Amino acid sequence: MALKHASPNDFRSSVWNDWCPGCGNFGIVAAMYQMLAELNVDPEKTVIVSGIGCSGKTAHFINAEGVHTLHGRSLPFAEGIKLSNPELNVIVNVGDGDLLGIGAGHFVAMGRRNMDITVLMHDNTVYALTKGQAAPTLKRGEQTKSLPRPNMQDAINPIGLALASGYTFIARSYSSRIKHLKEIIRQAIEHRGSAFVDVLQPCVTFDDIHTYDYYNKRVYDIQENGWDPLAKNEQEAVQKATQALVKSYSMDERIPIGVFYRNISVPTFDERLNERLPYYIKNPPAKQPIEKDGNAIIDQEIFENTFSDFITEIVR
Amino acid sequence: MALKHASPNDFRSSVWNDWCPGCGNFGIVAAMYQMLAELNVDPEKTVIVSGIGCSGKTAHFINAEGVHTLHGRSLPFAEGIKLSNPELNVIVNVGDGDLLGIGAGHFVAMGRRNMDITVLMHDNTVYALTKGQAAPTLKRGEQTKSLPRPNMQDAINPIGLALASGYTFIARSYSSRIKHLKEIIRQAIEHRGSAFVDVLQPCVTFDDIHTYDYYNKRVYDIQENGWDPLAKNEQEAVQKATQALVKSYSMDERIPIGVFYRNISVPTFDERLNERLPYYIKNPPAKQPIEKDGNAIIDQEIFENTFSDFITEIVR
Amino acid sequence: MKEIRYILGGPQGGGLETSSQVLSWAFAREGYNVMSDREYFSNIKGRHSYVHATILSENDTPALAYPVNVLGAMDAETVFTHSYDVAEGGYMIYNRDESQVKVVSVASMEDEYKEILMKKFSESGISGTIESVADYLARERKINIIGLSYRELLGELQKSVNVIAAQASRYVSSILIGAVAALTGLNESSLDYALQRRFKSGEVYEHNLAFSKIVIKQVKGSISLDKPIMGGGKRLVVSGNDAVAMAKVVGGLRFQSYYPITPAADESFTLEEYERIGGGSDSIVVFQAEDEIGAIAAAIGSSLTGARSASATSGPGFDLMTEGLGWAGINEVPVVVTYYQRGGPSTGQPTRGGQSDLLSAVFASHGEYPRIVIASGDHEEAFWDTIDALNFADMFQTPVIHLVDKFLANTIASMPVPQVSNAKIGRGKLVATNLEHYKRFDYSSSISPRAFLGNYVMWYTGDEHNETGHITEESKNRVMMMKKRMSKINDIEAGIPESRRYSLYGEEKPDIVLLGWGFVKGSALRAIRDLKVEGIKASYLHIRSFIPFPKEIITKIFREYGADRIIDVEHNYEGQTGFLVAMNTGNMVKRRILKYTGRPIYSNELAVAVKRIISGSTEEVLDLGS
Amino acid sequence: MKEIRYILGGPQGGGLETSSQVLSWAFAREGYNVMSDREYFSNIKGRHSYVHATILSENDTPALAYPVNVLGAMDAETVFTHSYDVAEGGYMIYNRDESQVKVVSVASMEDEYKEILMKKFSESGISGTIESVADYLARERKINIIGLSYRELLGELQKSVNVIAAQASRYVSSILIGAVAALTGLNESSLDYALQRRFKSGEVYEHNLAFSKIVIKQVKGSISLDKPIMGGGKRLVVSGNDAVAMAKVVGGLRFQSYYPITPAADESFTLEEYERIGGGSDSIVVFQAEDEIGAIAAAIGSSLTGARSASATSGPGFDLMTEGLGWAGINEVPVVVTYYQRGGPSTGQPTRGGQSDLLSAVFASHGEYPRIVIASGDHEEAFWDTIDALNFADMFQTPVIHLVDKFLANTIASMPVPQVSNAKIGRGKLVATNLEHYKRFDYSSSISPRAFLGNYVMWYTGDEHNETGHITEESKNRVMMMKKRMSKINDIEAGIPESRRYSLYGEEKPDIVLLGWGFVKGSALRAIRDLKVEGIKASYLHIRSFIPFPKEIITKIFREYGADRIIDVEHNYEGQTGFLVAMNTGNMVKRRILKYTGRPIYSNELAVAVKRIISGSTEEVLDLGS
Ligand SMILES: Cc1ncc(C[n+]2csc(CCOP(=O)(O)OP(=O)(O)O)c2C)c(N)n1
Ligand SMILES: Cc1ncc(C[n+]2csc(CCOP(=O)(O)OP(=O)(O)O)c2C)c(N)n1
Ligand code: SF4
Ligand code: SF4
Ligand SMILES: [Mg+2]
Ligand SMILES: [Mg+2]
Repeated sequence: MALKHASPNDFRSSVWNDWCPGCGNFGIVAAMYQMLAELNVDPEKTVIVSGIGCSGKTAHFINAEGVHTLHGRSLPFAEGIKLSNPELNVIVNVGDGDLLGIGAGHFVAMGRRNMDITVLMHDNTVYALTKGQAAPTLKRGEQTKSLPRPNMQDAINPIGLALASGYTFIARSYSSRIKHLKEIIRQAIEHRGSAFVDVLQPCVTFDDIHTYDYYNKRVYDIQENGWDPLAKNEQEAVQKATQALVKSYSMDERIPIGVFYRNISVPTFDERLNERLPYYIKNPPAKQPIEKDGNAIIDQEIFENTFSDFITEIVR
Repeated sequence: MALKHASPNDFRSSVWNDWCPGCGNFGIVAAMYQMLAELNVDPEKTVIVSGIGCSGKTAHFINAEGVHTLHGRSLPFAEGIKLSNPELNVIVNVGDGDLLGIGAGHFVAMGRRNMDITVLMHDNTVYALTKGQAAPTLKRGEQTKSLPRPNMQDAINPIGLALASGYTFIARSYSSRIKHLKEIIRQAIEHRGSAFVDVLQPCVTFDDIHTYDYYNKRVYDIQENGWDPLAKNEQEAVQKATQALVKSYSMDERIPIGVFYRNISVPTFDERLNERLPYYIKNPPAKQPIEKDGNAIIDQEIFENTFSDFITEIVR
Repeated sequence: MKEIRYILGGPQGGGLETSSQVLSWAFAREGYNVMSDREYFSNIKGRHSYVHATILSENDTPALAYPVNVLGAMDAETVFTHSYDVAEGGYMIYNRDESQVKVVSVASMEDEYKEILMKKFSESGISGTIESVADYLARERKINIIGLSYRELLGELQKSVNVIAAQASRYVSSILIGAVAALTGLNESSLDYALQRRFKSGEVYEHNLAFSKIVIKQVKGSISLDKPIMGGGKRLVVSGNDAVAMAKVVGGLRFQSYYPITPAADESFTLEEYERIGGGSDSIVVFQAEDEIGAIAAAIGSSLTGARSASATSGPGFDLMTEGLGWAGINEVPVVVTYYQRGGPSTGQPTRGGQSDLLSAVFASHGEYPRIVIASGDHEEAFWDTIDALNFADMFQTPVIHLVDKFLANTIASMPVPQVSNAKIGRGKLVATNLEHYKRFDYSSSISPRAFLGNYVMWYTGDEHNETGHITEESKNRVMMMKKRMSKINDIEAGIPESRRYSLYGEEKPDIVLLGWGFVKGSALRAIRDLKVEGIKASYLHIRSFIPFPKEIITKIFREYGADRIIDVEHNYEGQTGFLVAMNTGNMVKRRILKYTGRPIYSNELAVAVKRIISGSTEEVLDLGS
Repeated sequence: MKEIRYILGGPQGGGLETSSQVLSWAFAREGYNVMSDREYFSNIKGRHSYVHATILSENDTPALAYPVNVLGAMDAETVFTHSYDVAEGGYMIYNRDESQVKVVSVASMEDEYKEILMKKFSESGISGTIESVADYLARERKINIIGLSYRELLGELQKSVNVIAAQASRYVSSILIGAVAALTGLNESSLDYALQRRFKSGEVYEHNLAFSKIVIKQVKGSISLDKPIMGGGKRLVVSGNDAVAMAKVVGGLRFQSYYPITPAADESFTLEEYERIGGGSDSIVVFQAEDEIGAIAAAIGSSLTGARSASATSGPGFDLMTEGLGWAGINEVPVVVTYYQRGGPSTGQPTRGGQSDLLSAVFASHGEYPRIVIASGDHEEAFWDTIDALNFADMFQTPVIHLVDKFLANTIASMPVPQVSNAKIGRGKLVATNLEHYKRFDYSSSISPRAFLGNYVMWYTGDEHNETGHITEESKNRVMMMKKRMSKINDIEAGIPESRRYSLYGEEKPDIVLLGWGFVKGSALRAIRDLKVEGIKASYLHIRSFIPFPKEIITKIFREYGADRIIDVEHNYEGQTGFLVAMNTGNMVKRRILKYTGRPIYSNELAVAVKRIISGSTEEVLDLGS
């Protein structure tokens, strides 16, 4: 049940946080504590799903359901949870290597479904927990601290990829603008559909390029600049998407944060399912009784009616 | 060695082609036979890599090196081949389910590398060889022949995804416009960098929506309409990419084919490697002798010099 | 005759499957036991495919065997391919319009097979045309050749029901229905019933009915098939895929994820068709994932919410699931994977059968975690094993792998209608409500009380963890948690009795014991009966569970009979069961009968091989069937 | 003393690894044999990590054991954690500024361990401050306590070399270098050498040197370590990761693909560092793939072009490679996977060691194909096994899995400089040039002559295929191709002699035989020597290859000594080797010593456990070490 007047501290778990001092992840989890408290969510109805990486530990630091999955697989785990119990509020905290490296296939697939799940990507340009290799968000030619040579692969544009994949809420924030981040997280959670937030997160141990300084100098809020990301129909969607894409490319000198794109014209996956299975949202898989006194709830009559196409009566 | 005055028939293998009569794949392989002959390529220096699906059989129907890989994995196989022997001309024939479903992660990754590989996607909107399930190219709500219900997932926009992933040559063609397709394949092969061609390919057995009729009525050539896809620098790249994206969205009433995007300002992966390993292109892994009379080519002196950082002389 | 067997062949995609279904229905309705195997290439249209069926008048499971009594050929390739498959006195129906077609000119036939056939033909003095084959069969093998002009038959159909030629040609496969019906004297009403069942009412049904009558008139000859023993009641006629799907519905499955793969995918389609359970407000979510990695992850995620969850796949997909299975193992998540084995390794023989995935299933994923691996031998077992699998998963809170195979999946068989009151559902140890502090991995017993996401705050992680599910690397906790988790192996040993792990058939004091599992069952049972007639006393030990393993019985038979009288019979190269026998009991299997062509073991070749083994051979490799 | 052991501990990321390297170098230069294990959490900064080293004056492989002679603590957590690890008469160096810190207040310590410690402390009458621990150790266990004020030491450093406070604090870990040097009387020149080696010349080197002198002056006490036996010559000082990387360079590797994973990734980084071979025009392409599926696929693709190709990974990554391995198997592609085992299942204990992936490696991927699985027990074996792996892959044209583990990977050891003239390179059967028609899968022998992409037109497919590599589903071809391919198992049996598959150490007529593999080796060798002193005659059978398996020797020892005198020693829960022993020889292992805490088996606990087994226990589970 929801805590009355929850405070951010209520969402702090008892686990000692072993991120490096100064790590950008602290800002992310702080924003989450605050937002969960403000939204006054039920800890039992909120599932934090995470992948493997420094970011993956987030699930343990939050006092809500926590599912710390496999490297690259947080999204399909989250989807399974959401599909069988759509009542749950599912939030994914995931590393950039995890989501856009090994997990890129799942990232693309979830966009196609518009599942009502919030994905917060901890964008630190490195594979931090394995000691600083280049993540797919690191630009070609950049050489962060533990790389023996400059990075050889081009960076993914996460906003661009999310647009191409069909996410209906796409935003960027920055771990040390906690208020901004918190608001973005709120919007992402409140948005019905697949929401993706690229959270710039300095890794103070392995990334000596994208430091707090680096970001502090560069980030600016596109909403403050007047960008309205909302698309209410298919036509607007194309128009907003392409403009959002143009915005997302400018990453060198000034880095835009804020909501890039929000499309409310696409049905969510549970709505799609509910069309097919009319009781789905009210009576999802997790809530259906499947036995009565140890017996199957399907009795002989239901069985034979249901599968009548397979049954024949012997007639001589 | 290259055949003198090769004819398309020289590239036809002796294997009986067991695609369904009328299948769009026939047009694709015909265009390939023609183009390989026109380019007069060496069959031994040309590697056809394919995935698993009806499309995957292509490798066996062509008289050149053929590597019929695993479902979803044609790209990393192709990349391994290209990396160790960059002299080889590597062409990937791959299904839409294979490339953008199970293989989407690899698709995204290769774009980031701009490896000099040509990817021809057989876009038939279905998982054909497993009997017609929805592929990631099938639109939501469409119900092709063997679907019990309308498709629940949104289609990927392949052009958009290729743009977001960093492909530097992006085109679409249509299997029954063999001349157009052939020219697009030529350009894709001749392009230095990752080239992606979305080939519309009617599956006459499982797709009763996207028929020849359907496409014949809708396709039009964007080059004929004056679209210049060429980007010569980074700025042009953003501009061309966003315009190409706008074009790629119009798929319902009229379907654009042609070259959407070509960016010649991004170094290929072999160029990037060659910067780091100055003899790489001339002397790639596949061409280096590794033994002399059964001994390692590294002798004691080279060994001790190379690894001097690990060696100590005992001093008492 | 107590049973008849037939082969119907034609190009893939040419309607053969439908014809075979119709015949199966018709015979089942008469009270026969039916078993109809489907063999086909990894191809959508044009390659040779065939059904191989046994119709049994007795109340027993029919076995697949050669030779057959009837060969019905849609095309020339079928005639060539199966020339040597018909029994003396049997029948061959073919298209006499193709009499002059030559084997060399059949483009769709694989070169390897063409060579073999041409060699055989030349040895038999067959010139290579259809006519020459027919002549040879009539002359040398006393086979009744029924050459019909398919063109003329279709012409008649056109006239009688007023369809255009292009449409009429779609009915070629229906000729085989008529032919088999005519030869076996199938009741007209049963045929009518079966056609209706397949096509409902409407044009296609009517055309087929009309056509079968046309054909029946043309087919001279008859095979005296005994009247069936079963006198009434209801029967289920299902493929293995369907049997499993039905059982999942009964067993309370509420979430199935899958990625298309032959021969597993049909199960998910059937589930999709019946997703609205009994038409009420309950339903199963059938989820097409982006790959098998996503499929297993989604099934596990779903299971955490309390919904019974499963996936179905085959070798390549299963490989991709191994990492996910390990996560389910360490997190004690009930999840079922129905594993449809096909010919391996790698893509292998995607539409052929095999049993070569046993060891990879038993040892899947790095590290150690408890798991259950059971296997089904026929449709009825598959039905009940599916329900068991779901129950075991919940009871022991661990992954269950249910091994079936392509043979079973694609074979249509008749079986009793399951008494669903026998279907018990046990959800295992669930947490009592209203706990103050819930610990998912409570040490108090090896199986901790389970709660579902949505009810209590809890944590899961693939890392080693403490009772609450948080990561800890501390040594003592590691030992305790490993012991708690791994000691479920003991619970499984205790909870699934030895008697549930095998079935023993045949002679009480046998000279020979066949050891087998899965689809070997049907042929083994038939072979031991046939061997008995020849004075050889054999029994068949059918393994139904690999984890837990039937250690006691196997130890006993090795002790009682000695390794020399035990023959491992499997559809693989290495005799994988032997490895598990050694591992579990220390006994080394010494004699083997193996088949790995992707075709099922036929009872006749099995019986012959057993005799060879009795005469001293240690290993027999079977290769019957095209 | 012939050997000393020390533990140096501190927060992860605090410079401990560097200090340990410096000491290893210094001792190695003096001619000591060094073995230095590193234990750390899956964490970047702040969790407790420590090195555990043995310095041996004799010319033998040092083993890891408890108790230690010196405990050097950077922080309070180290003192608490290792309070019970020091031998009587040993030394503990700690920061006396932290005397009043209490165990309860150490936030980074896991709750599980804190509880255990607090219980122990209260039993020992320790109040829980650092001071109380020090007092107890001095009083009850005769340990020499050296409390230094790290603040003052750093202050002195600041004064002497003129660094600011923030910088000076980075040198805390260097205090431990000075302390160990002082106690062991390490030559100043060796220390200087080692510091230079690590830091080159420059400020950090100078500061360290200056600091060590400051510390040495303050540390009173000494341990009399014997002079080393080795008098001169060159030594290699390497981690297991580095030894494998070097061997890959020597062995002709030209392509390595990887995806970052602990503890495999360091091997790839070393390769990257040495990618330009000997600085000439040859080079290795080290490719960071998008995942392990891509890594194995790329390595296979590369191998098809003729480049020797490998990948390196750990459990989770290996799971993802299984499907690719099957493709390599059916296509007879030489490819090597160096498999760094860590604690499983699932993510498990990512930075801890284990040997629980044996069975999943041996049976990886569905279906059947030949493979080779070898395992290394120490750095020297790892070096030569790597070269063997590359050769075996080429010789038998099949995947080779080379099992190592986290213990080996992260342990720094001294070893002889390899004589690379002993490194033979065999590329196996290659095709003669200028063939008219090349058939990749020529039936003429089980190992068909191999050509590379780029030279002849050929086809590969994961489907079953004919000699030219085209798909065929024909039965006879299937049997022939399976037989050709699988009979490489016989070639492997013949080509890798029994003697290559194991090493046997210790007594000729033992009372007890230990059976082990991998990192068990060092402790087993030491334990059998220690047991000898106590009058127990033991030998150690070290398995170096699982496929092919050392059947003969194992059959022999079971016959000669009987199962009751054979003890399986492994870093896993089930005693997985026992399964393979049964499978290969029919013998059942009855006694086991197992450890699965993620920490290595120490020779002292092993010896004790052996004695317990001799006294009748059947299974001992070890748990020494934090
Ligand atoms: C299948 C698999 N491959 C590799 C790993 C090793 N691994 C652990 S964390 C990590 C990188 C994490 O990087 P990222 O996702 O960016 O998260 P961060 O640590 O930066 O938050 C990797 C590769 C793994 N756990 N599983
Ligand atoms: C890992 C794995 N999963 C599933 C399959 C089964 N499979 C074979 S073909 C195919 C679909 C092919 O669809 P697509 O890639 O679109 O190719 P098409 O047949 O349409 O040309 C699938 C899913 C497989 N071979 N491997
Ligand atoms: S390594 Fe980087 S991302 Fe990880 S905890 Fe430290 S600062 Fe944060
Ligand atoms: S199923 Fe479709 S894609 Fe496959 S061969 Fe037939 S028409 Fe072509
Ligand atoms: Mg990261
Ligand atoms: Mg397709």
